[in-house]
Amino acid sequence: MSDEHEPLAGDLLVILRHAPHGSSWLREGLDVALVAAAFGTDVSLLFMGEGVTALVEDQSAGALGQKSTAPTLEMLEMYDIETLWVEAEALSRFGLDPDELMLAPRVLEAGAIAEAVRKHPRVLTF
Amino acid sequence: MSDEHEPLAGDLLVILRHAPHGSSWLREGLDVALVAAAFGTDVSLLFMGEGVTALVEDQSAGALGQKSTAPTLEMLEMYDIETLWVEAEALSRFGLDPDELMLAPRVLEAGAIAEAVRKHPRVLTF
Amino acid sequence: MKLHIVNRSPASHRVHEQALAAMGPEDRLLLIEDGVQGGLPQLVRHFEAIAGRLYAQREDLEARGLLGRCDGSVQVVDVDGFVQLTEQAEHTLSWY
Amino acid sequence: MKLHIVNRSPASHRVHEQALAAMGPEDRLLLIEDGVQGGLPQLVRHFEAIAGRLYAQREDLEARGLLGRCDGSVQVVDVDGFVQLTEQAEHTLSWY
Amino acid sequence: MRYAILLMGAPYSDQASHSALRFARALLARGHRLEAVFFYHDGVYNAARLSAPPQDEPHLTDGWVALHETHGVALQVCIAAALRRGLMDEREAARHGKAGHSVEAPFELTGVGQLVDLSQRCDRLVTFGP
Amino acid sequence: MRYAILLMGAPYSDQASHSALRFARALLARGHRLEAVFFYHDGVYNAARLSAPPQDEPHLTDGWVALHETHGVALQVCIAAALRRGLMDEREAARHGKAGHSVEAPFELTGVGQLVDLSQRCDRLVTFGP
Repeated sequence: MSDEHEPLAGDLLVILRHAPHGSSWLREGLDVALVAAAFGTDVSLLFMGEGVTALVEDQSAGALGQKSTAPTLEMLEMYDIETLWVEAEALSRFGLDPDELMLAPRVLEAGAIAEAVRKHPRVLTF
Repeated sequence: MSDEHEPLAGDLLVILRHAPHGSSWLREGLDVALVAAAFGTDVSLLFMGEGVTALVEDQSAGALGQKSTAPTLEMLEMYDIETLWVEAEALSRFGLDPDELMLAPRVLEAGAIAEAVRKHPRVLTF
Repeated sequence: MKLHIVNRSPASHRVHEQALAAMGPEDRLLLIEDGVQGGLPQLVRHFEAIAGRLYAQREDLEARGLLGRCDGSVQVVDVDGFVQLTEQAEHTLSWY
Repeated sequence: MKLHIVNRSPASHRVHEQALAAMGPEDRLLLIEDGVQGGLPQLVRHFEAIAGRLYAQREDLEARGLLGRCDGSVQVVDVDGFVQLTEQAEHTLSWY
Repeated sequence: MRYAILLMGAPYSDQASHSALRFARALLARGHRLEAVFFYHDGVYNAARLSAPPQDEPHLTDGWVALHETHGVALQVCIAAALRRGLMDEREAARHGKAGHSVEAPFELTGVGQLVDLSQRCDRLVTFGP
Repeated sequence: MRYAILLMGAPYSDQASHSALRFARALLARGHRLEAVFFYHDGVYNAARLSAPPQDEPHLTDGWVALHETHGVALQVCIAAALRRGLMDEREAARHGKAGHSVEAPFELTGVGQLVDLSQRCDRLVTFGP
């Protein structure tokens, strides 16, 4: 693999694989990413599997008014978390067009995911 | 559907869909079945999905000595739980031969599962 | 008629297959929580066998931004409709 | 080389597909807990792409009565071997 | 109709408890009776008396207590599932020689037999899993 | 080598806690150092001081305490995940105006920053999910 085709790598890759509202995984994974960034870590985020639905527009409060995670996602830039990836295979499974997602993530094809993982010294999966 | 091809139906069908050791679902589902039987309920058991692996022979204690569920399964007859079904599709997915399973369950093809569910006034899934 | 309730996404889990295997010809299936992802046009094909008997909970679609994306073949009900479905069914089964 | 750890069965979940998608050509995969079901001859085909780099935890196979049924292509390691795999890998990733 | 709810998901970890509480309120609003909520598996964690969620999130334990107070809904917690998970009332704490308790009224520790009884007595039993 | 463990499964509900404890013992037996176990998501329930599993089952909370006492392993519980799940020490209980507590030493309530710190300081961080 040549360097010019490899994604830019940070210190910590956080992989988010869960949908909003159905569980606390997305929120708890995001909390780790935000705290790591606040500590000066260069954090990359990869939305994988059901996690890609976190980027769907027009989310709102949950069953009993639980907070949406969308406002937290909008804070990522403030925390200097700028590397946002989304899994191509998951997008096509859900029939989602990358252009209609929040935050304009970069789409990673299958091979590029392994590459992103390889380039990060630390990876946490949620 | 003609009556002669329908499985005998009890009062309560308990569906067990989880493997031993990996979670407490199998044990907790069995507890409900045993207590219901002790209360005089006519209980049927259906092992579905990963639940079919509960019937594999030669199980033993878990990681730190957690009890195996196999001895509990051997008590089913004592509790007059005699209707034991196992999902045909799951057996073939796991490559298990019904003859090598504990307790000689009856194999239910896809259509027969819906029939078993239909005939029970109460069904609990674990 | 029994009501089957599924709260897991067909994109990640095979739980919906268990529900489908257990459904009789009159039974209905309600998607709730992450299960409502199954109402997306790309995923609703998993439920072809029960066309006309598939429901999804409105509040859960809304919270996820999926209400406008839900396939037209899915009957969308709010929580009051969920209670009505349980009234009409003789029993409910949950697949999680 | 990274070590990937999977604790869910390929019979019910698609978690193993995520692990496979994230694996580099040198990476190894260890099956633990319900994940060891993936070592059964009927299920091990899900891991064809990483032949020679697939491991399963002995104690978890044993507890489930699956040790004798595990496919010959799977390298069986006890918990000490699990620790050794983490020593050799520069990092571990868990898929659950 | 007479309903019962079987709740098996931990609060705040997955949506099961939220869905169950929402469903409970809706069935009561339609004029039905909710005999009991039976807490089993990780659902027993709903009974933890010390839970302190952030103020802008729903307080689930308080939500169950309110249903009990307003509509007489019994809050039955499986004792076997609870004890191993660190949930015990004063009586069980005394029996185990421990100081303090983590469950209190109107939540009551009870056996799985209560669930069997509910499934027989009620017209509808609706399960919310994790 | 210096290890840390991230544990995210509830005790007795799934095998994660058992696997983590077994792994912890094995790495110590091989001469490594285990800096800390960080309890997050439902893993925080491992810290419940009142847990009373049946006598013929492993007592996980006691297992963690033994690791602390024998090997100096820090037992760090995410405070945000803990509070909403009903787990608080005396100090947090006082702050929330509640009597009693559900977490005590050697478990310590701490922030997610500790996890980030462990992931940087340690040679290996191994996660056990539910």
